[in-house]
Amino acid sequence: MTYIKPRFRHPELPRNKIGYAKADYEGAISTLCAGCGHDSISAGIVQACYELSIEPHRLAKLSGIGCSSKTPTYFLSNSHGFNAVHGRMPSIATGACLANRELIYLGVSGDGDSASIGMGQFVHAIRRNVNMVYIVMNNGCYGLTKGQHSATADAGAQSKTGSTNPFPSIDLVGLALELGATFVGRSFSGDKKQLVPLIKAAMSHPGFALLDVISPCVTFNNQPQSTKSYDYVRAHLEATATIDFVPHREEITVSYQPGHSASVELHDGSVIQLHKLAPHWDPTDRNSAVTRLLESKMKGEVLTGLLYIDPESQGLHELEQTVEQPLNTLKEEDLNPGAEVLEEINNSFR
Amino acid sequence: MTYIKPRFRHPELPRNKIGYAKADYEGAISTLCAGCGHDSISAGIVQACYELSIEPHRLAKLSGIGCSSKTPTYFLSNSHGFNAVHGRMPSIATGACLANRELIYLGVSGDGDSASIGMGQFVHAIRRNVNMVYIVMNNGCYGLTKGQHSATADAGAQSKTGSTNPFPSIDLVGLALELGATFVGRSFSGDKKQLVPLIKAAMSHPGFALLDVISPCVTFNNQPQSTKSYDYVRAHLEATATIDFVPHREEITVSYQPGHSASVELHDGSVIQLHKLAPHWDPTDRNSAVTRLLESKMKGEVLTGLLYIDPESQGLHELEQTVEQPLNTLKEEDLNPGAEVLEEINNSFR
Amino acid sequence: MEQLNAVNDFVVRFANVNGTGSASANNMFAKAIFRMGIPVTPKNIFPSNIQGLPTWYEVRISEKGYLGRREGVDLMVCINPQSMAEDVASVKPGGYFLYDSTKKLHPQFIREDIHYIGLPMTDMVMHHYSEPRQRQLFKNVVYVGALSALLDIEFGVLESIIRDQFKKKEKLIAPNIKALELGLHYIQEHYEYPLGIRLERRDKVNDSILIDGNTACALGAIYGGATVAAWYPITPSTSVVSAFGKYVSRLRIDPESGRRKFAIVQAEDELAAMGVVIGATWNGARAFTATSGPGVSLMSEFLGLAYFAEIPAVLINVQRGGPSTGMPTRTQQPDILSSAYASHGDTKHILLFPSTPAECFEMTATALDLADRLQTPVIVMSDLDLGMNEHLSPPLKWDDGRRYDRGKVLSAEELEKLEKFGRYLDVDGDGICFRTIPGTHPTKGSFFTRGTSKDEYARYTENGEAYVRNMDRLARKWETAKLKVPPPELYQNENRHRYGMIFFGTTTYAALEAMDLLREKGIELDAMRLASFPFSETVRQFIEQHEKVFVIEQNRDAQMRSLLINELEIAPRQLISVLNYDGKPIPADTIEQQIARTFNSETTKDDVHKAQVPAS
Amino acid sequence: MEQLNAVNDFVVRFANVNGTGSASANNMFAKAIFRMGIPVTPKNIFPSNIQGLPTWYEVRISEKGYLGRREGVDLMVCINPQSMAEDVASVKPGGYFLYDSTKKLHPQFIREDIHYIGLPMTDMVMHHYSEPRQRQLFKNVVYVGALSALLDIEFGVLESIIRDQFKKKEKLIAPNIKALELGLHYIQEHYEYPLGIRLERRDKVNDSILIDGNTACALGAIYGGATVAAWYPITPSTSVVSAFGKYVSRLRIDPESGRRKFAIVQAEDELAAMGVVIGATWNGARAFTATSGPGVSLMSEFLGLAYFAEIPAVLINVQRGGPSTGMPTRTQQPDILSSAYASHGDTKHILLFPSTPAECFEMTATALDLADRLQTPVIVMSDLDLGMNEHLSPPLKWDDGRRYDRGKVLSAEELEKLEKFGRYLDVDGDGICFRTIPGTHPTKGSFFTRGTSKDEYARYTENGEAYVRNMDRLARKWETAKLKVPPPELYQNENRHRYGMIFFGTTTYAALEAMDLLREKGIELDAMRLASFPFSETVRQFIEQHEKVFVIEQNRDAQMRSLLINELEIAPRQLISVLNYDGKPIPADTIEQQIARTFNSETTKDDVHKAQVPAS
Ligand SMILES: Cc1ncc(C[n+]2csc(CCOP(=O)(O)OP(=O)(O)O)c2C)c(N)n1
Ligand SMILES: Cc1ncc(C[n+]2csc(CCOP(=O)(O)OP(=O)(O)O)c2C)c(N)n1
Ligand code: SF4
Ligand code: SF4
Ligand SMILES: [Mg+2]
Ligand SMILES: [Mg+2]
Repeated sequence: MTYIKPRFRHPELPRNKIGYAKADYEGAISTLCAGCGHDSISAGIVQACYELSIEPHRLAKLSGIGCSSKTPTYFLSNSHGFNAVHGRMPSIATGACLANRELIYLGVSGDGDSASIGMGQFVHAIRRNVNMVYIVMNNGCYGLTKGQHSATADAGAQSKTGSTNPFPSIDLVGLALELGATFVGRSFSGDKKQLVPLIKAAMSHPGFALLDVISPCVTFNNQPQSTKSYDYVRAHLEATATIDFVPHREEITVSYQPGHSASVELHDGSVIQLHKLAPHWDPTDRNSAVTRLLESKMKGEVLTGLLYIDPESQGLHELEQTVEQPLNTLKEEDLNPGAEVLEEINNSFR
Repeated sequence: MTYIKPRFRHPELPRNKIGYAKADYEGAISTLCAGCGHDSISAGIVQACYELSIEPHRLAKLSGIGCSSKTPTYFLSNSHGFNAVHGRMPSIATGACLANRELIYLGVSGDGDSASIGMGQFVHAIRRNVNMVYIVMNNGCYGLTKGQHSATADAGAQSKTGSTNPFPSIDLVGLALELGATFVGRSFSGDKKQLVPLIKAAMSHPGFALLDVISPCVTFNNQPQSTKSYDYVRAHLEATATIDFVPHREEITVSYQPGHSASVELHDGSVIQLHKLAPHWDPTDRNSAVTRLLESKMKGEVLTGLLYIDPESQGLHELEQTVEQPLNTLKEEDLNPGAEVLEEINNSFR
Repeated sequence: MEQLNAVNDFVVRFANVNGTGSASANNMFAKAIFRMGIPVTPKNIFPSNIQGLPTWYEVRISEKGYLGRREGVDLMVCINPQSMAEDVASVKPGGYFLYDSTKKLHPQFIREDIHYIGLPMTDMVMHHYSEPRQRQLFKNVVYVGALSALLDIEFGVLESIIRDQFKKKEKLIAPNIKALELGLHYIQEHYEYPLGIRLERRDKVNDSILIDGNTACALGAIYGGATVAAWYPITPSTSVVSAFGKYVSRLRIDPESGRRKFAIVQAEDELAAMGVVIGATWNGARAFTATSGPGVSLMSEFLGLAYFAEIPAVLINVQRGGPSTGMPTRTQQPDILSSAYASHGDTKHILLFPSTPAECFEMTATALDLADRLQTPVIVMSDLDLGMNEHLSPPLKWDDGRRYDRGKVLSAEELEKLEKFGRYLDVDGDGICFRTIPGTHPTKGSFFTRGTSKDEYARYTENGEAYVRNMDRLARKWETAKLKVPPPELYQNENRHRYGMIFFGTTTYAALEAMDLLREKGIELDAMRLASFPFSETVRQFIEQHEKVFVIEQNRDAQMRSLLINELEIAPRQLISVLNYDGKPIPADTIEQQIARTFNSETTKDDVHKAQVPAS
Repeated sequence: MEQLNAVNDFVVRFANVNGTGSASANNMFAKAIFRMGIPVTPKNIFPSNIQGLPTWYEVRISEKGYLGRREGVDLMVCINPQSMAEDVASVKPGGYFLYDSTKKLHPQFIREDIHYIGLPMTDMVMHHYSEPRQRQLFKNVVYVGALSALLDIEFGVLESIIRDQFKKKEKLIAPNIKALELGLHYIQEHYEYPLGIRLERRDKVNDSILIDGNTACALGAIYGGATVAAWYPITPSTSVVSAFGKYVSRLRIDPESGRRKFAIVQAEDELAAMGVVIGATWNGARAFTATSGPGVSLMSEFLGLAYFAEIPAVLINVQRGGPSTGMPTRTQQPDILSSAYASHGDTKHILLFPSTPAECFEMTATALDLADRLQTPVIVMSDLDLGMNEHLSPPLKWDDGRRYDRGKVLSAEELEKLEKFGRYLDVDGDGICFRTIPGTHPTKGSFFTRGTSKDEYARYTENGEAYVRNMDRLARKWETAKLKVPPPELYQNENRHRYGMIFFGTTTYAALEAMDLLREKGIELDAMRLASFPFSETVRQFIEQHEKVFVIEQNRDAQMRSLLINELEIAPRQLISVLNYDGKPIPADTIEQQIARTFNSETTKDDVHKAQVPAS
C-alpha cells in the first residue's frame, strides 16, 4: 500500500521529493561507543533513504545480534524492524521477502553475525538471490561480547585480551563473488561519499546486494595495524571507481570520458555511473572482478566500491515465479480451493 | 600407539609393507544402490589405505548423515568410526583431531551434508586447517531423502519428483580456494586412477585436504544432462594433470619432461608428481588455480585433479601450538597444577 | 493341520525388497479391499535406505473397523529371500505362506504348522515379459492377481483401480491386467481357493477415504491459506511439503500469468526453515514448516524467539523414533516434552494432536488460525505412522463459509484512529496484544520486533518490572489459549467408571480396540482422547473424576503423563503409564494386557503407578 | 532528620557509566572491606552494551555473613547523571547520597529525608591530572578515597590493594594513592566523618576468597584435566573460557618446547562448540564448553547425540534471563527444564547445581569425572549472578591424591584378553558399558559411534527389541547416576518441622538468610539444598517427611518444582513455589514474605500450593 500523507512542513527544513525531511529517516539515539564506525553507516543509510525519497514504512529493516545489529533502532524509526537471533537474519529476511514483494528489505549484520554463526544462512541467502540489501558492518571482531576475533579478523591479529588469531581472514566480498552474488560492493564507514550512492544502488538492485562495509570498532579493534582500523583503511583504500547513482527518471547530468567510465542501467531504469575505472575491470564481468580483487589482495590494498553487478539479475520472486500481488494480501478466495474441489480430492482417495 | 601384530598370512594374498591384505581394509557389505558412485569411492579409500600401508586403527573415519555418510561402515572395519548428526561432522573431526594429533582423520560427507546444513562447519574447518582428509561424495542431490536438489545441483536441473532448481550451483572447490584451503582437489568416482593417488596425497597433507568427488546417484540424479551423471562427467572431464603419489622414502622411478610436469614435496618427505600439466597452471599458486577453474567453468568442463596445494601448510596443531604428545594421553601430572599452586591462586583472591 | 478361518478379519504381510516397485502393487491390494467396503489399514515398515533392503507392508483387514496394528500374520506374501527366516517365523500357526516357487524352498523354511502356496513368480515374468524393469514390476502385480483368487478379491475392483491409476498412460492398462490374470489363473489352476481367510464385500467404509496424514496436513495448509512453506527434507515429514507442492502446483497457479500464489523454500537446514516461516508470518503471510525430531531440536532457538516476540508459526512435527537420529523410519510419540517446552527460558508451546488424516487436515488449518490468534508457535504433533501410512479416514471437510481468523491485526484505518499504538499492550486483558504488519501505515504502527526484553511499546528495556509484566502477560495469554484450542474427545456422556484411560494421536486406534477387548473381559473404563496442549478444564475434570487413569503413549519416558502432572497439578500416583516404544505402532493387546494386569493385581497397588512394561 | 546507623551491615550502590573504568575502583572498595575481615558481596548490574549506559555496582556488607542481595540502598555513590533520578529514589530514608558537586545538584534530585555529600570529583581530577583518560580513571579512585573517610575503610588496606594490583606497573602506584588521598582529604576537610553507617575490622572471613564463579569453573576445568575447551562467546558465560585461557597460558605450557598442553577453539557457533567437545571426548581427551540459554537451545541436537551415543561432554550453562535473547545481562535460573530434557526423543541429562565459587570449582572437576564415568553429558548449572559476580567463598581445594575417574575405558592389554568386545554390552549390570578410544588396538575394540539405533555390538539395527534393550539399559544407567551425583545438603541432622524448603544454586544465599528471618518471626522450617539431578533418595525422603515443601527458584514457570514432581512422582500440592524472576538476584525478604504469607493464611490451604507471587 502506498499511503503518502501530506505532512506538516517546517519551511526551513529541506525536503525530498515526497516531502520528508531527513529527520523523518532518523531513529533513536545510538547507544554505541562514541566514534564507532557503525554509527556512520547508520547515517549513510539515513542519507540514502532520504535522497531516494523512500517512504520509511515501505522499508523493513532486519538484523541479527551484535553492536552492528543494534543499529536498526538508530535509523528509520517509521520502518518496522526485526532484531532476530544471532546469525539468523538472512532466513527471516527470506521469509519476509517472500511474504511481501513490494517492500524494500534492508538487512544489517556484523562480521560475527554473518561470517561465523551466520555463515550458512549468509551463503544461502546469496544463492537464492533474496531481494534485499545486506550490509555487513565489518570490524573484524565481536564488539558486543568484548572484542574476540571474528572470522574476518586478520591472521596474526592481537585482540585486546591478548590472544593472537592464527587463522586466515574470510573475505566476504570474495566469497560472495564465488557464490554467484549479483551485486557485490565494499565500502568504508568513513567514506560517506562512496557509501551513500552504493547503498542507493543496492536498494534498486533486484536481488541480493551485498555491501561489506569496513566499520572500525574503536573500543576493541582500532589498532593501526588492524586492516579494519581507521588508520589502515585510510592508508590502503583503493576504489574500483567513483560511483554515482541516478535514480529512475532523473536526468543524467554529468558525462564522462569514454574508457574511463561506465554506466550500468538497472531494471527499474535507474543508472549507476562509474568513473575513473580501475584498469582491466568491467563492473558487469564477474571474472574481472575476481581477478581485480586477487590483485588488490596481493598488494595489501582494501579494494572498495562497486565490484560486480549483474544487470540481468533475477531476484527470488522471479526465480520462484510468485504472483505480482504480495502473498500477504491474498485472501480466502485466492487461496482456498473450496469445498467442491475438496470433494474431488476426497474422491481421488477412494 | 603403534601396535603392529604379526598377522596370519594367507600365502596367496598380496600384502602391503606392514603385512596387511586389501581385505583388512574393507568394511561391511554396502547397502547402497547398485551402481552408486559412493561405493567406488569407498573402494578407492580401501585401495589408497592399502597402498599407503596405513594401520587401520591409526585412522579414524567420520561422517555426517546421508547415503554418502553411511559409507564409513563399508570400509576400514578396524578403524573407529563416527557417524555424527547431519552436517556437523567437521566440528566432531576438529575436536577429535585436537585430542589426538597422531591419528589420520578421514571425513566423508555428501553435498547436502556439506553444502547445505553443514556449510558453516565446512567453511570453518577449512579456515582452521584441521588436519584431515575431507571427501565430499558429490551427487548434486539428497540421495537418502529421495532425490531433492542439493546446493550443488545445477541451475535448471529437474529432480525426479519434477521440481526445477532455479538456483546456482555451489562449487565446493572454488569455495575452498576462496577460503584459503591448503589442499584442494576434485575427482570422479569413476576414475580410480586419479582418485587413489589423490586420496593418498591428501592423507599425507598436514592440514585440511578437500576432495570434491563427483559421485553419481544412479537412482535420483543420473540423467545425462546432469553435470553429476556418469555420462556428463565422462564427456566433460578435464584434468589439471595426471597425478602420482610417491610416499616418503620410496624411490622416485619415473621422470618427466620439464615444463610438462611438476613435483611437490610434502613435509613428511613424500612427493606428489604431476605430469601433462594444464597450461598456465602452477599447483602451488592459488591464483593460478582460481583462474584455471574460472576458465574451465566458462567452457562447461569438469576440472579434476589436484588443483592447489600449499606445501607450507600448517595444520591446526601447528596453529594452536599444541604439544607433540597427544592431548588425550596427558596424565594428571601433566595437567593438574596441584594443591600448592591452587593455594597461590587462592591467595591472589584474598 | 489347523487352518485359520476368518472373513474380513486377518492380517496380510508382504515381505519385499525396497526400490523394487512393490509399493504400488501393495497399495492396489489395500485399496481393493477398501473398495469392497471393508475397513483396512496398511502399514509400511521400511528401512532407512533407498534400495535393496527388506521392507514390509502389513495390511490389517477388520470388518469391525479396528484400525490399529495387530501382532501376528495370517498370510505372508514373501518376495524377499533375505528376510525369509524371520518371515516364516512370524506366521501364526495355521496361517499361510505365499512364496516364489521358481526355486524350491529350502527345508529350513518349512514349518509343519503353516500352509505353503508356491507361485513361480520369477518364472512367470521371465516367460511373459522381456525387459528387466518390467519383469521386476509385474512380478508384484502377479502376486496381487494370485491373492485375488486366494482371498476372493473382486477382480473387477482390481481392474478399476488399474484403470484409474493409468488414466493418463492407457497403454499400461492391458499389460497390468494381464499380470493380474497370470497370478489369478495360476492359483485357479493349481490350488483350492479361496483360503480359510477371505474377503466378502461389505458396506462398512461409508464415505471414508484412504489417505496418509502427511497429504492431509498438506491439504490443510492449503485450505488454511498458507502461502509460504519452508522446510528441510527429513523422514518422515518430507511428504508433507512434497504433497503441498503437488497440490499447490495444481490449485494455486494464477491462470493468467501462470505465476504462483505460493512459495516453497527448501531451506539449507531446519534453523533456516523456521526462520523463513517466522519472517513470512511477521510480514503478514501464513506460513508453515514440517520436520521431525532432529529438526525440532535445531529449531528450538527460533521457537523461543517466536514465543517471546509473539510471532505466529506453524510447525508440523511428524515424530519418529528418537533420541538423536534414532530410528528414522520407525514410529513413536517421543517429542512431547521437547516440543511443549522447546527452547531455553520460560517457554511453552501450543500442541495439537491429530489422530486421523481428517484431523491432520482440520488441525493444520486450525493451527494456522490459532497461530495468528495467539501470535505464537503452534505445533501439530503427527507421527510416522499417521503421516506416512494410509489410513481409513472420514473425508476431509471444508465449510465454504469458514473465514480465516487472522487475529488481532490493525489495519491502516484502525491505526489512523489510534492515539498511540503499543505492540505489547494488553488492551483486552486476554494477554493477546494487537500487532501490525510492516508497510501498513506511513507514520503509525511501526515497531521493533526482538527477542530481548521490552516494554509495552516494544522498546528495549532491562527494567525488571517491565520484564515481569510482560512475562505475566504471556502467562495470561497461555490461559486464554486453553479456551481456544480444540477440546478433548470424551467417549461417554458421563463418567461412570472408577478407572479412565487417556490417549492421543495414533495411539487412539489401538486404545479404542483395547477398550473393547477389556470390555469382553469385564473391565470397563471411561476414555478421553487429548486433542491439544495446554489442557483445558475438561481434561482436569476427567482425571479428577477417576481414581486412576491410564495414560497410553508411545515413548519410554511417559512424556504425556509428565505433561499432565506438570500442567494440571495432578498427583502422579493417579496416572498409570501404558507404554510402547519399540518403534512399531502400539497394538491393542499390549494396551489390553498392561491394563488388565494392573486390574488383576488385586485393586491397583501403589507400585503399579508407573508400570513401564515395554511391549513386544 | 533520621540518619541510618549501622556497623558492618549496610548496602552501598555505585551508579556509573559503563566503559569508564569504574569497575576496578569499585572492586577495590569491596576488596578492602573483605580484607578488613568483613563479609561482603558485590554485584554488578550492567547493560547489554559496551559504553555509555548506566551500570551499577551494589555492595552488601554483612557482618552476619548474609551474602544474598538485599533491597534498599544505604549509601548511593552517584557518578552517572543519566540515572540520577532513579538513583536518588532508591536510597532508604535516612540514607546517604554521595555525588559529584562540581555542578550544583538540580533541585529535582533533592529529597528531604536523605543526606547529601558533595564531592567535586570532576573539578578535583581536572585540577590534578592532565590526560583525559587519567582524569576519567582517577575520578573513580577519588571517590573510593572519600569513602575511606566516610565509612572508616582502613587506608592501609586500600594502599595494599593498590600495591598488589600494580605490582608490575610500579609507576602507577603513587598516582593511585594520591587519588585516594585527594578523596580522603576532601572529606576530612569538609565533612564530619565517618557516617552513621561504617565499618569496623573483624575476623569473619577466615580463609575465604573473593572470586567469581566463572573463574572458579575455569580452574575446576584445569584441575579436572580438561585439555580441549570449545566455546562461542556469549554473556554471561564468556569469562569461563577467558579465565581458562588465562590460567592455562600460565600453568599448562610445556617449559621445554613452549607448546601448549591444551587447545581452545573459539568455534563458529554453539553447535560447533559442542561438536568439538564431543569429538574430543570421543577421542579420549577431557573437554568442555560454556554457554548460556541460546547456546543450550542450539546445542540440543548434539546433546541428544551425546546422550544416545554415550559420549562424555561437560557443558557449563551460565544461565541468564530468558526466553530467547531475553535479558542477557540479568540473572535467572530459567534453563532447568530445557537443560534436563534437552533434545528430542527420550533424553535426560545430568545437572549439577553449584551455589558458591568453591562449588563451581569442585563441580566442574566432578563433572569431568561424571561425564567419563557415566558416558553422557553433564551440565553445570551456574548463572550470571554466580558466574560474573565476585562472591565470598571457601577457598578452592584440591587433594593431590585425587585421581581422575576416566570410567570404563579398555586399554590395549585389556582388549587383547577380551574374547569379543561389545561397546553397548552391559557387562556390569549398571547400565554403563565399556568403551574404547580410537587407536588403542590394531584389531580389537574398533566400533562405530552413531546417533541411530544399534545393538550391543554397535551395529546399526532397526530391530525393535534391540532398540528397547538399549533404551532400557540407558534407563538403568540413569538409576546408577542417582548414586554417583553429588548429594543434596541438609541443614539439620534430622527433620523436625512440618514444613521444609528446597533451594539450589544462587538462591541459597537468600534462602539461608530468609530462614533466619523466618525464625525471628517464629517460623521454623527444615531445609535442603539440591546439588544435582537426577535426584537421589535423600531428596525424595526429605519431601516425603514434610507436609509441604517450599521450592525457591528464580524463574516464572517453577521449573525445578516441575522436575521434582516429574522425576520423584511427588504430589504437586506438596510443593509450594517461591519465585522471583525479575532478573535481579532473589532477595531474602521476598522469600521470607512469600513463605510467611503462606504460613499466616491459617495453615496452608490448597489454593496456595502454586503461589507464584513475583517479587519486586
Ligand atoms: C546464539 C548466540 N550466541 C552468542 C551470542 C552472543 N553474541 C552477541 S553479539 C555477538 C557477536 C557480535 O559480533 P558482530 O556480529 O561482529 O557484531 P559487532 O558487535 O562486532 O558489531 C555474540 C557472539 C548470542 N547473542 N546468541
Ligand atoms: C537435522 C537433520 N535434518 C535432516 C535430516 C535428513 N537427511 C538425512 S540425509 C539428508 C541429505 C543427504 O544428502 P547428501 O549429504 O548429499 O548425501 P547423499 O545421500 O546424497 O549421499 C537429509 C536431509 C537429518 N538426518 N537430520
Ligand atoms: S564495542 Fe566496538 S562495535 Fe561495539 S559500539 Fe563500541 S566501537 Fe562499536
Ligand atoms: S539413492 Fe543415490 S546416493 Fe543413495 S545409495 Fe542410491 S544411488 Fe547412491
Ligand atoms: Mg563485528
Ligand atoms: Mg548428495
